[in-house]
This record gives sequence, structure tokens and C-alpha cells, in this order.
Amino acid sequence: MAVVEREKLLEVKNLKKHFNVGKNAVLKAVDNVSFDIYKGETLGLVGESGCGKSTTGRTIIRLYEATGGNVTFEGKDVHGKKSRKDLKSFNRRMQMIFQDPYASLNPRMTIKDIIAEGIDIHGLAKNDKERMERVYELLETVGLNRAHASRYPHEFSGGQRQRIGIARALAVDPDFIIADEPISALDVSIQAQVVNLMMKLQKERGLTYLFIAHDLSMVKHISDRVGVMYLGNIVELAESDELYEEPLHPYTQALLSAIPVPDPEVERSRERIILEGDLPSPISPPSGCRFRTRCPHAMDVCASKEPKWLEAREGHWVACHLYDNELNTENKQQ
Amino acid sequence: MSMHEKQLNNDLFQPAVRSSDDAEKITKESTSFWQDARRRLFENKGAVSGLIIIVAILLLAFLGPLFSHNGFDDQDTSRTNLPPRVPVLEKVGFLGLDGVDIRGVDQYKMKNQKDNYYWFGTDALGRDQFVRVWKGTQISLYIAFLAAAIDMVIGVAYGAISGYYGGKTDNIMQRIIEILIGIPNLIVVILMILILDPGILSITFAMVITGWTTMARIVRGQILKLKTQEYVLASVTLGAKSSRILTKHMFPNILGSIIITSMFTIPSAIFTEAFLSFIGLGISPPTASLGSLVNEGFKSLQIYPHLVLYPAVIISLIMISFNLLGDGLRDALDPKMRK
Amino acid sequence: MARFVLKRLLYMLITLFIITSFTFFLMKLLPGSPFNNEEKLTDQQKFILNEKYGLNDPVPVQYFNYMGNLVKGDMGVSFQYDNRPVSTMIAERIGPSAVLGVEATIIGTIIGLILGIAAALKHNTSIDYLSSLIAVLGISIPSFVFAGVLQYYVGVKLEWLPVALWDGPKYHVLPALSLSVFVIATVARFMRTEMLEVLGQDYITTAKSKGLSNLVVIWKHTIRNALIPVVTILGPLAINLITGTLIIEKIFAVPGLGFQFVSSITLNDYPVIMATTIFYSVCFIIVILIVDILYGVIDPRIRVAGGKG
Amino acid sequence: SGKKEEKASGDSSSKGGGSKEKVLNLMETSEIPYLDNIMADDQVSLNLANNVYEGLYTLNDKDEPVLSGAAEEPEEKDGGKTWVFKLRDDAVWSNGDPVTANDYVFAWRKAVSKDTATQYSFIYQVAGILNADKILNPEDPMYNKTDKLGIKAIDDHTIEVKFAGPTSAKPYLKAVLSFPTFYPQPEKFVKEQGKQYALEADKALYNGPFALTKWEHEKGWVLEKNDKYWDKKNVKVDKINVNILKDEATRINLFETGKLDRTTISAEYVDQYKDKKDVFSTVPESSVFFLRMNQKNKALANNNIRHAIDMGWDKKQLTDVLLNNGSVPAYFLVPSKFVNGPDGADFREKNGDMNKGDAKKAKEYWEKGLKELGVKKVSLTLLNYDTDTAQKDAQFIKNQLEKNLPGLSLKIKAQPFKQKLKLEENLDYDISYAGWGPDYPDPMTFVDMFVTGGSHNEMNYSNKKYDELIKKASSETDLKKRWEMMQQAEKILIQDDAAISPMYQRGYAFITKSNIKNIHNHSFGGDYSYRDWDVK
Amino acid sequence: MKNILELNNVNVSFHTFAGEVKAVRGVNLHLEKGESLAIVGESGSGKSVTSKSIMRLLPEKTSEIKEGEILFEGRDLTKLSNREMEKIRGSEISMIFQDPMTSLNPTMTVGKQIMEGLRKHQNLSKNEAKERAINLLKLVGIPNPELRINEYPHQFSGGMRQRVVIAIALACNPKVLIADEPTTALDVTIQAQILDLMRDLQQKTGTAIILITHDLGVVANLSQRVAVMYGGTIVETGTTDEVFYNPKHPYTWGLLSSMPKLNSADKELMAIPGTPPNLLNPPKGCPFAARCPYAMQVCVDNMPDVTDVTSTHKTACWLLDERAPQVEPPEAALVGGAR
Ligand SMILES: Nc1ncnc2c1ncn2[C@@H]1O[C@H](COP(=O)(O)OP(=O)(O)OP(=O)(O)O)[C@@H](O)[C@H]1O
Ligand SMILES: Nc1ncnc2c1ncn2[C@@H]1O[C@H](COP(=O)(O)OP(=O)(O)OP(=O)(O)O)[C@@H](O)[C@H]1O
Ligand SMILES: [Mg+2]
Ligand SMILES: [Mg+2]
Repeated sequence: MAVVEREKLLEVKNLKKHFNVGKNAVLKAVDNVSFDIYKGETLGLVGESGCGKSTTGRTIIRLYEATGGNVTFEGKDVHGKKSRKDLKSFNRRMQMIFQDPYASLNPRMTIKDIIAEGIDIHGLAKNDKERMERVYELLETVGLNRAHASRYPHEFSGGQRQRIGIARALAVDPDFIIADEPISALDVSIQAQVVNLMMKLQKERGLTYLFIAHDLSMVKHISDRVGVMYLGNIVELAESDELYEEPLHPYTQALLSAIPVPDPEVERSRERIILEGDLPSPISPPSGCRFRTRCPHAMDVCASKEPKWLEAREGHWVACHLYDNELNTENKQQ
Repeated sequence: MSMHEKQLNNDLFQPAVRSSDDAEKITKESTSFWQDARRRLFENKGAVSGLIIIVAILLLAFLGPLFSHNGFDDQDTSRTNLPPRVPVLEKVGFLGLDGVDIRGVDQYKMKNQKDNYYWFGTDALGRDQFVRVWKGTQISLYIAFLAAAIDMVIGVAYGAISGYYGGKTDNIMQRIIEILIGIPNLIVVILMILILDPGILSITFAMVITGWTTMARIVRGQILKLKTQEYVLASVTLGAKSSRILTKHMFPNILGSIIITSMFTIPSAIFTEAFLSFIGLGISPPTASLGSLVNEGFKSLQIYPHLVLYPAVIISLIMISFNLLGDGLRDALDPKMRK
Repeated sequence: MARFVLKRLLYMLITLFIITSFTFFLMKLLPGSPFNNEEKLTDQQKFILNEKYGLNDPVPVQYFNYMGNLVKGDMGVSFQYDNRPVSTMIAERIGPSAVLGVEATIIGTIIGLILGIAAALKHNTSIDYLSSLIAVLGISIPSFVFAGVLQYYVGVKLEWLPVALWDGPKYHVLPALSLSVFVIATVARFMRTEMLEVLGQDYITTAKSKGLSNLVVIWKHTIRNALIPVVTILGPLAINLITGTLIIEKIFAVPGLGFQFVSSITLNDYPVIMATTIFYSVCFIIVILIVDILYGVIDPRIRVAGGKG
Repeated sequence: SGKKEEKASGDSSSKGGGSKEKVLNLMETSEIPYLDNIMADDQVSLNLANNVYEGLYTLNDKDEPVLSGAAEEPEEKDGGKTWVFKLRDDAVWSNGDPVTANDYVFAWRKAVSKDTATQYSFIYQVAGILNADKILNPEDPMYNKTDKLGIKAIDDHTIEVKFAGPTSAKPYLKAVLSFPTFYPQPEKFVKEQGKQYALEADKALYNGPFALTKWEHEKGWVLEKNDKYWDKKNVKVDKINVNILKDEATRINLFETGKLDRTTISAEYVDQYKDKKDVFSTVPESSVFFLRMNQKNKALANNNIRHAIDMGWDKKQLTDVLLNNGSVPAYFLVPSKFVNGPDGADFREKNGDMNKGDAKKAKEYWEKGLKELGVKKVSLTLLNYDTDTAQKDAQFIKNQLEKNLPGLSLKIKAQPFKQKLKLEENLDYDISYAGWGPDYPDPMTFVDMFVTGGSHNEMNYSNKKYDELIKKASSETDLKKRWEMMQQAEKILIQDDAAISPMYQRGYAFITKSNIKNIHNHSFGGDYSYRDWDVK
Repeated sequence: MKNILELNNVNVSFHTFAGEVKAVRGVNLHLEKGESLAIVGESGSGKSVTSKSIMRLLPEKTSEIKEGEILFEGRDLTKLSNREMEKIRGSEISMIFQDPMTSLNPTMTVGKQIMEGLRKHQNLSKNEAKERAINLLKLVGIPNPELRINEYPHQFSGGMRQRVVIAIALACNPKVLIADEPTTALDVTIQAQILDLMRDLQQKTGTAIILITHDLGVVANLSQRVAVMYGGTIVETGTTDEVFYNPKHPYTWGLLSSMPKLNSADKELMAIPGTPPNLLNPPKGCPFAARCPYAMQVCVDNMPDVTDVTSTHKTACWLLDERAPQVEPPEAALVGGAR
């Protein structure tokens, strides 16, 4: 994939989201995260559970007020004071698909009402007939049929539910969709259905995705570029092929080495990088590089200094002292 | 190889012909949530019997008094405190419907009322309890519905706003509830007596002031839980207004808890009304409600148990049927219970 | 933890201050004077009496005087009972009320829990229905009716227990039982729902998979987890019982707080109204605090978060 | 003999060896508000004071004042304006100190002091003690100068009481002096105790037939025979347990199980006990209940309408069926068997029943009244107490009146006691269910209520003739004339003006264990003197 | 016989309001001493029900083992009394549940939860049990076990919780360990640790493992043999190599091909269209027929017979019938080939 001049759709700069969790403790769920998303691409975001992926997504779409930093969408600031009208138009442009396909559907609403909600809110249909037409169209778009319209969420399989969630997001014709682990709650055979659908829609409608997941193989499959998060920071960001072939950050390396492959021979013979210990608490993250407590290559400097966000290769960004040339030359000099 | 193989025709080993979406075929007519709920409600045996009892009680409340030639305030001091006596059933001794009081004296004979039948007996003023009980039922049912309505309107709204907006709003609103609970009710009620004229309106008002705090607390808790549900967040990202989120997403999902809580408020409202009426903030005598009949009848529990028995039984019946209906309603509102 | 409690206590003080002030001014709006034979008093007498109790001052002055004394811990003296300090009055009367309330809460909770647990374990059987029926009756028939029936049948007819008065443990049984009916009903209903919920949880299956017997699973794993919502409703319920219930105390001649509070309001015994209100509110707020702390004891997950201040 | 007894002090209840202790188990409906006799302003306190303390006089079983603290009838001086009492020298407080003249002076002065502010201070005005009204008047220069009160200790056992007017106009004076507010108090002890005085059983001294030996607040108390009482040989009962029992069913149940010896019962239970002659009794009382008719209301300003309302309902049914407790229908204001006149006859004997019409007559009045008013319909509200019986009564009256007086609609408005009083005071009602008990044993306590502008009038009633009669009667020294004037006033009030509609003279129904004898009740002051009671 | 556990024609049904859910239909399985068997399959295919029926942990009132026998060391577990079953649970056979977040009691310390089983089955004293619990925690790789046994589950991370669950299951050295999706909720890095841990244990203690998962990568990693379940039946079993490199059933093909491969350049994944069958009313024929791209007429109405591909590899599919057309597995399903 050649890097041609691409139009930035979304810019995230130094985004911070801290939660107050009683007793004056602050949980830094997202701390200084920056990245851009280009029009029409899919940016994958991976990382261990609890590292702040969802929080990043939710803060971008304003479900949370950001603690710091800013998000611009097509050059316009997303956060800060906005009128209802601005907010509404913003809501039309940016949508979200949620992790749990069941929890994200109101159990007491029929599918047609769930899908039509965006249509109702934004007054996209003139009358009931038009509204239903749109609902049917959307249902068909996501591979369901009209007869499903008056059923309830619990009457659907997981894959179908997730497709309903997609239809709901599509109802307002968004340009950008944040998909927060849209497939982790699904079955393997169904995951493929959803991913295929998402990719099909992207092709047809020119959608842009922020695709959050922790299933690395699926992320690689769908994403153009992938960011790796660890404990509230992005530690590596690159084109997906590049990242999978040549991961730079020790954490990414460990992650990739641990993906089980459905091939007994490969599995029998492979070497895994096993990380010692668990994810530290985001309330009191380690000083310096947050990964240092589990890093096989940890150095003294990691404890004292936060690694810089640097472009180690063209389009391949990483936050690790191992690739900090200044630091390395310093070391050499000593 | 197994037996049936031979019976299998070779033709069967041709690719199957299928319509495209067999697996996802559905055959159900299009209905709305509320239509569904209604249907489910009527399929629930408990709920239906609850409903039937309520309707029966409602009918009796309005038609019952017509069965008697007595008005609810027809007094006659020559027939006071008669125990119940019902034609035909009076022959069945153990039912105690033969006009003999608990000391074994046939009061009808003693008071020269041999030709009369008072199904629920008479009270200290010689009034026909049957008529009074059903008249009282009218009022108590009104109170029950009123209390439920107040709970629904004020309690739910208050709790919902407090829980939904959270933060400072919540903190302040919760303090207000604490204060409302802290200030003695009786003072408030007496002060209301000063400004309001007795009547059903005053009762309504008195209950409006104090009757909804429990509901508000329960609803708040539920809303707090629902607030972080993904379907609510989904609606937020669609740009839904708070009012829409509250009414469309939260309300149907907390209705179950609301119904259960109402089951506690209703009986307490019935007796609160009796108390309010007693101290002069309610319905003025001779009109009586079930609650006041129980309160009054309780004083002669040992001598004329019939005075407390019938209204108490009817209150219990109302509550049992409300509960049956409430449970049914809760199930009906849960689409998962659909068959 | 200490911080959390402290913060809550501070809130409590503010709430209390508002309740006290509100009650004070509302109370002053009550009709009539606090004097017994009001209808017979001449204006001169009223003046003298008001003078004695400082009631001739403008209400705001009275308010500041009252609050000033309150801060010093002086809650004033009763008008109705010969200059008796209201603090001692409450202290004297709270004993029986509290004992009774605690007993009723304990009896009610135990029986309610048993009923609720039985109903949940025997879901949709006659035991379940019976328990529900008892619950509904307990909610819909006022406690005084139970009290009357118990007193008459157990006390007078069977002579198993004393009819009334307050002279020892034997005397507690009937009133506590009557009071507990509502508690039983409430606890049973809540417990049943919660038990059903908990019984469906994964960790119950885990417990069973260890080979624990049913009894152990229910006792050690189910009940405690089902208890949290019950604790929530139990707090305010207990407060209402502990601070005295007029009618039951009246029926069983229990020398408690219930009657005093009601009569202080109907007779305008201002200092008693104020003191009782404050006492009640303090109890209420403390119990809510205790409930929150109890949450933590029962559910360690909440302990860490330090509650939702 | 006082000295001998002192030795035994500290052992308050020495029981006669062998002979069985005589114990009474009684009840009250509320806690003792005041153990201080001067503060006592309610039935419980007054009754207690009557039994544990003693004044100059006490009422005997016929309700006549007899000497108790005073050794002999007073020596009258000044044309009756000064009485000198000799006190008994064997009367002592329960700590053995003698009851002295100074104790009386101290107590009386305390009673009229503004710091005491007892509600019954007015009884000093009723008795006409010199300067009492000035001392009690905040506008008077003599306000609160208690030492100016007409009482003086001549020596340890003699007091001199001065009156503002001739005592001969007050035939009830001695009875009034039997009222607890006139009892002595041991100055030294009271001062020692300060604020604590009479707050607990052991914080007071007793000079009456009984001593309060145990007091558990809100629960009950125990009276024991006072060993130091000068007349203790005539006190038969050894011990009285009093429990506070607020609920009637509870009282009956306790009575049934033998834990209670005597209780009042209400209508419902009367049926149950009426035939048990050995336990059932009714006791008349001297309170009268009546309907006030507020003449600010146009309809009620009409004499015929008032007559119609007074006659339009059956008082006998009310007392016999509803109250059913020994109350008697009242066609009068001054109760029967209250006080006898100078002629020795009951006040009622001459005045009898008034307005004893029937429904037919009531209707005639009613129609006449309506015609005069030029209306067909009258709607009125009946202000009522929020008690069970009052509400039942009101319903009966409403039913009767509406039946018998076509065009009348009566709405019942029950109100909490204080609010009811306020509404009455503001004349903010039409008809009101009211009652009056005597403040002193004389018809005047009833008949003077309705003078124009009187503080107990509260219904805008005004009749010059009536006012004049009352005014004259209060200073009339010719007792016979005075008596007749009062009777005439009552006639005007009821027969002519139907200013009020009397309902009933209250009675109480009691059940009492059959072994309890010599029970009497007083129409004034404390209800009972237990010293006369006996357990057989 | 080496089989420690043997399931013969096991049928399990649930009785629901809607009717009988036939969740497991004629399952045959065997487990040898010390081996590791994986059961894979779609959600709802009956994996958990099968394993719970071995433990007899299905809800008593609503479920029923309708047919078949479950032999554990020759004893039929379905015939044992509850008492006898309690002795086996946790000590002879133990189980790890799917969700580490919910399978620990939130209100009991971790240590107590581990000790419970020990004290029951091995009659250890409190201290002995504690010591053993500490050892177990050490074994599953939890640092500072002495301190951590006194903590509550919420104080543990997801991975640690899952390790606690494993420690509980291993406490009494069971002969059979059933692990129901032990790593689904975990991250790959932690998943890897857990898999290593289980392999270690198997080698050290000779415990036989039934591993339930739908992640074929995990299967490839841990198991010697695989059983593929679909619609309540086992559609294919064999050694891991046989199933991965020579799959015979179209569902297995679908499963293998729907996994994205890190090194494949294909943009479209091979999804299996449609949804699993409704077990309320299971199809007469092959449960997969409705979604099978190769379905024939015979598949719709007739349950396929089990065909032995090799002595260890068995498949239930009509395609293996000689009358059926030859079908090649799709490219994407060829695990080895594309490598
Ligand atoms: N509303 C909240 N209040 C407090 N803490 C929160 C809140 N939401 C998230 N967190 C914390 O922020 C951190 C990041 O959470 P987040 O949900 O973003 O993780 P994630 O990467 O999406 O994990 P997962 O893969 O489990 O979804 C976690 O430690 C979480 O506990
Ligand atoms: N208690 C129950 N009542 C009714 N049906 C049940 C019950 N438990 C399971 N089932 C049904 O039995 C079938 C098999 O369920 P099971 O839990 O074994 O699936 P699974 O293969 O473990 O799926 P997953 O991968 O999602 O865990 C499902 O259709 C399910 O709906
Ligand atoms: Mg997330
Ligand atoms: Mg499962």
C-alpha cells in the first residue's frame, strides 16, 4: 500500500481521559494518545483488556468528556462547547458499534425501533412508510430480512445482533464508525460474517473505521494500519503488514508471538515470548516506560524516562527507548 | 453399514434445493412492544385472575351498594352491631354467617331483626356494612390508583432525573429526599390541614408531598445501573435527547422495579388515607374508606370481629390481585418471556 | 475508610442543619400554643406562660436561641412534662423502643430470610406461593391488626404470654412479633428475588463443582450475596421500628418513644418535637451510613471503591 | 407522735406482719406530666396530687370539703374577708419534717409567681385571694409581687388568708381550697432540689395518704401507703400499682387476665359487660358537651334555626346507643348532681330540662327559620374533635339533623385538637362539638361562659339580659338570689336563645374487680381519693 | 480398558416454557488416561451442556439426561445418588468454567474458595488446607500467594482470576479436568501462560483434560484429540492432526476457513452463512444441512451415519457415503497446504 497524499478525517492529539475513582485516586485510562485516521481507511487498535481502547473510542465520540487534548474531525474541534445542532450533525457523521451485541440493544425495543432510532432523532424520514422503507433497506444491507423487523434482540443470534448494531449505526449515514470490539463476543464462524459485512460496507460507502479489538489476527485482516495500546498509551503504530512482519516494540512482539495458530505443527514447534506478571494498575502505573515491569529488554533508563513517540521507519511509529537513536548514541558514547 | 441405507434413494444425493435465507425465516406478524406486552399479559393465568378479581372488586364497589336497600349512611340505632347473616349460607354453621355473635347470642332475634339479612353485618350506628364496605372500596381503590400514579409521576421522574444527571444534581436531590424524610410527616400534614379543606384533593396533595420518596430512591438506583448500559450509550451517540433516552430506553426497563415498589406503596397509601381522613385532612365522615373501616372496626375486634374482617379481607384481596397482576405485568413487559 | 466516613458525617451535619431549621420554622406554624388547657387560659396567663418559655420573642430570635443552645448540646426542656430535659426524656424512652425495634428487625429478618430462601429454592412450588401469600398479607394488613389478634388469642385465650406491659423478655414476644410481620413480608419478597438471581450465577455452579453439598452452597455462597439489597431496605425499615411505633407501643403498653413523638406534635411541645426530629434524622442518616459500610463488609468489591459518596 | 415515726423513717413501707397486703392495680392513659402539685393542670397530675399531698381541705366521699391539713374551721375576721387557719401539728412530710404555715405561704406565692407560670394560677383569682389578680396581671404595677399575696404565716401552725371580697359570695370557697394548687410545699427541700424538684419519685416529699415510691416514665408508677401520714390508720390500701395503658382493648384484656382491677370501657365493650352487675358500673361526671352555634353564620344567627337544630336530633339515642357509658342526655348547661344550692337542692331540680322537643317540633322551628331567612337550603359544617367517639357522635347528629330538618346539609370537619381550638377562637366555624368541665364547684363556672365578649364565648352570642344577670350574680352575697339569677341566666341561654345545643353530660362506664369497695369520684380536682378505697 | 471416561449415546434435554430443548443428542465420547481431548464447535452446539452433564451440574428441575450412560472408571455417573456425586465432584472430576469474572464468589476470599474443596474431600485441617492452597497458587503462578489468599476475587486481574479457578479445579488432583473455554475471556499473552500451565500439569500429574473451546489455535496448541460438535451432535472426531490436516466434515471446513490467517492475503473471509439450528425443534437430518453449501436432499431428512475414516478419525456426514458426489474441501480450510 503506497502512501499517497491522503486526507485526514480525524486527528487525535494528546488525548487524555482520567477517571476519579474515589479517595482522590485518579485512574489514567487514556494518557497522551495521538494518532490520525485517514479517509476511507481502517485503523485497528489492539491491546490487552483494560488498556484503554474503549475509553479512547468513547472519548472520541464524546461519550466521555476528555480530560485533556483535542480531537478534530474534518478540521473541526469535536470537543468543547457545542450547540445542540452542531452536536446533532456531528452525531450523524460519527457512529459507534459496541462490543457486546446483546447489551447494546435495548431488550424492550423491537429491531425496527432500534434501527429507526437514528432516523427518528434526525428526522430522516418524512413519514412512517419512508421510515419503514429505510429500515427494510438497512436490514437487507446487513444481510437480514424484513421479517426480522418486529422481533426483539433476544430472538437473534449473536451475529445477527451485531449486524443489527451495524444497521443502527448506518441508519444515519455516517462517514466514520468506531467499532469497539464488534466481534469479540461472537463465534468464530459468525465473526467472519460480521467482518465481511463491515468490509463490504466500507467498499460500497467509503466508510472509515476505527476498529478496536484484541484478536490480532482479525485486526490484521481488516485494518490498513494498526495501533498497539498498553496501559493508556499507544506504544506502536504502523501499516498492518509492516507491524505484523516487523514488530518493533517488545510488547507488540510478545503479543504477536502469543497468537495461537490453528495448525498443530506450528503450535508444537513455536517459541512464545511469555510476559511475566500482569498488567499493572492504571491508578499507579510504573514510572518511565509503562511496560518496563514486564519487558524482557528493560533498561535502567526505562524507569526514569518516558520513551518518546518516534518514527522508527517510514510510517512506523514506536514509543520505546530501544529505538531512540539519541539515547543509543549516548549509551554508546559512554 | 446400517440398515436404512438401502432404503435411501440415490436421488437423494443431489444438492438440496433451498430458498436463500431458510435459516433466518420468521413467521410472526408485526406488533409493537406494547401490543406484545398486552398479549403476553392475557396469556398469564395469574395476571388474568388478578385482573378478574380487580374487575370484580371494582364492579362490586360500584354495584355492591345497589344490592342493599340501605344507603351507606342509613342509620338505625335499633339494629346496631349485628353480625353478618346471609340467606342460605346461614344454615352452614361453621361459616358464621348466621347472625349469631361470638358470644353465641342470635343478635337478629334479640334486636327484632329476624327478617333482615345484613351480609356483612351492621356497625355501631346500625349502618349496613355491606354498603359501607363497597363504598369504602371505591375510595380505597381511588387512593390505590392515586398513590400508584403519584409514585409513577413524581417518584419516577424525581428518581430518574436524580440518577440520570448524577453528580451535583444527584447529590442535591438526594439530600432533599433525606430532608423530606427527616421532617416529621405529621407536622407537614397538620400544616396542610390549616391551608386545605378536607377532601379527596387534600389527600392527593398530602400524598404528593410525601408519598413518593421510596420510589424515587429505587428508580434512581435502577437508572444508575442502566446509565452505563451500552444500548443507552448507543442512543447517546445517535444524538438522542435526554428525554428520549429516559422515556424510550430507561423507562420500559425499570418498569419491573416500579411495579414491585408500587406493591408496597399501595397498601401504605390506603392506610395513610385512613389516618389523614381521621385527623381531618381527608374524606369527611360518614363516608369511609377500607382503611378507616379497618381502623375503626379494629377497636371492637374482640366483640364484633366482622367489622374489621370484611374490609381487611377486601384490602388483602385487592393487594393479592394487584400482586398477581403486577407480577404478570412485569413478565409481560419482558419480551424474553415470550413464548 | 475513615475519610469516607468523615465526609459522610460532614454531609450529615449539613443535612441535619437543614432538617432542624426547616422543622423549627414549620413547627412554629402549627396552630395553638404548647399549653395543656389552652382553651381555658386567659390572655394574661398566656402572656406569662409564653414569657416563661421565651415564646414571646420573635420567631427568628427563638430560632437563633435554639440553635445556639443546640450547639452547646442543650436541647431544652419539655413543656408538656414539667421542665424535664428532653434529652433525658428521649434517653429514658428510647430503650424499650430500640429493644423492640431491634428484636422485631431480627425476628422479621430471620423469618423473612427463611421464607424468601425457601421460596427461591422451591421456586414455583406451593412453598413459593405460600411465601408470596404471606408476604402480600404482611404488607397489606396493618401490624396493629396482627397485634390485636395475637394479644387476644395468645394472651387472653391461651394465656401463653403476657397480654401487655413491659417487664421482661416474655413481654417482648408479642409486640416484637406483631412488628416483625411487615419486616418478614418485605424481607421475604426481596430475598426471594435476589436468591433467584444469585442462584443463577456462575459461582454457584463453581461451588457445586467442588463437590460441596447443597446446604453448604446455599449457606456459604448464596445467602451472603443475596443479602445486599435486603440490607438496603432493612436500614430505613429498622429505623422506623427502632424509633418507636406509636400503635404497637400503645397496644402492648411499651414505654417507648413512639407515643411521645406523636403527642409532642399534637400538643406543640416544641423542644420535644425538635429533639425527636433531630434524633430520628441522626438515626436515619447513621443507619444509611452503616448500611453503606455494611455493603462493604458483605461485598468486598464495594469496600475498595469506598462507596458512592 | 411525730417523733416516734421519725425513727421509722427510711423504711417507707412497713407491712403489717401476717396480714395480707392490699394492692390495687390501676391504670392511667398517660404519663404523669407534673408531680409538682402547683404545676398540675391535667387529670393525671391532679389525681396524683390529691393522693400524695394534702392541703387545708380535702373532698370527702360526698364531694364535700372536709378539714385535713387545717386542724379546725377558720376563724373569720374582717367581715369574712380574712380567714385564720390553725394547721394540724401532727402533719409531716415524708422526710419527717412538720408541715408548717410557711410551707403554705411558700407554695401559694410560688403559685402566682411569673416564674412558675402555672396554668392553674387563675384559681387564686377564683378564690378571690387578696391581690392575686393584680399579681397575675402583667400590666399591673403589682405584677409578680408575690409577697403582696393575701397569705401570711402567723406562727408555725397558723396562717392568715386575706380575700379581696366578701367570702360569703363564694359558697364554693372551701371546696376550691381543696384544689392541689393550694397545697403546701416544703420550702427547704424544694430549694435544695432546685430544677430537679418533683422530676422523680424521690425528688419530692409527700404529706398525703400515699407516697410515690416508684416512677418509671411512660410505663407506670407505684403509690404506697404513707407511713408518716397523720391519718394513716384510715388508709386501707397498702399499695397501688399504676400502669400507663393507652389502648382500650389492652386494658380489657389485662382486666380479663386479672392484671388490672379497674378500667373505663367504651360503648362497644359496655354491651359485653352490662349484665355483669358485680363488675360493671357507670359514673356520672360533671362535664357537659354541647354544640356551639356560631352566630356569625347568618342561618345560625336565627333563633328558630338554632332551636330547630337543638331539638332536631335524638339526644337519648346518642347517650344510650352510641355513648352507652352512663352519659345522660343534656337539655341544660349546668350538669346535674354537680352542686346543691342554698336550699339544699340540685341546680337542675328547678331549671330541669329545656328545649326537650321532638323532631316534629324541630321541623316547625326549622321551617319558620328558613322562611325568615328566605332560603330553602342551609349548608353548615360541623367542626369536630379528631377522636373516635366524637366522630361517631357527629355522624349520628349529622344523619339525624339532615333527616329531620329538610334542606339542611351538614358537613363534618374533624380537626386536631389545637387546630379546632384555634378555629373556634377565630370564630371560623359554623357548628362545633365542644365540652366544658367545671373549674370550681359552682354553677357559675358554666353559666358565665357566654357573656358578651367573654373569652369562652367564642360564638358571637350576646344577650344583654343574660350579661346583666351574670354580672349581678357574681357579686351577690345573698346566696339564694345568686342561685336564682344563675338559673335564670341558664334559661335565657338555652330556652330562649338556644345559644348552644347541649348534647350530654358525660358519664363513664367502668369495670371494676368486685372485691374493690368504697370507690367514689370527685366532680372537681383530682378524680379519686384512694384513701377511702378498700380491697376485700 | 484405558478409557477413564466414556460417554455412550448421551441425550440431554431442557424443559422450558417453549418446549423441550434437545441440547445434546446422542453424543459418544471417550477419554483416555492422561490425554487431552478438545471439543470445538459453535456457540450453542452443546459443548457446555455435555460437560456439565458429566459433572451432573445441569439445573435439576429443568434438565434431564434422557438416555445414555456416562461411565467414569466403569461406574455410570447418571445412576449415582447426589451424595456419591458430591464425592466425585471436585476430587475425581473437576471443572474450570468459562468466565473467570463471574465464576468466583465475590464475597469470599480466594483462599477460602480454594480450601473449601480440600477440606471437604481430603479432610485437611484448616492449616493444612491453607498450606496446600498457597502451594496451588504458587503452582498456577500467582506471586505472593501467602498474602493473596486473603484477598477477594475483585482484587485479582482477569488472568489471575482464571488461574485461581484453575487452582480450585486442581486442588484435589482430579483424574479428569474439564476446562470449559478457560481462556476465552483472556488476552493472548495471558492465554499463552494458561495453556502452558495446563500442559505442564497434564505432564506432571497425568490428569486427563477435556478442553472446550471454539478457538482452533488453542486446540492446536494443547490437545491430542479433537471432537467437533454441531447442533447437539458430534460431527467429527480424530487426532488433532487428522482433524486439522484432513478434515472431512463441511462444518469443520467452515470452521477452519473462517479463521483469518495472519499470512493470507485474502480480503474476504470464508464465513458460514446462516445460524445454528433451533434445538427446540431440531432438524430430522443433519443439523448442519441448512447451512451446508454441499447439502443434499438426503441430509435434510436423514441423520448421517458415523463413518470411520481411520480407526481414530470418525465423521458423521453423508458426503462420505459412496453415493455422494466427491467434494473437495475449500482452499481456505487447508491448514497445512496454504502454509
Ligand atoms: N467509567 C469509568 N470509571 C472508572 N474507570 C473506568 C471507567 N471506564 C473505564 N475505566 C477504567 O479505564 C481503564 C481502561 O478501560 P477500557 O474499557 O478503555 O479498556 P479496554 O481496553 O477497552 O478493555 P477491554 O478490552 O476489556 O474492553 C480500565 O482500567 C477501566 O477499569
Ligand atoms: N438451562 C437451560 N435451559 C434451556 N436451554 C439451555 C439451558 N442451558 C443450555 N441450553 C441450551 O442448550 C444448548 C447448548 O448449550 P451449551 O451451553 O452447551 O452451548 P455451548 O456449546 O457451550 O456454547 P458456548 O460456546 O456459547 O458456550 C443451547 O441451545 C442452549 O440454548
Ligand atoms: Mg473495551
Ligand atoms: Mg459453553
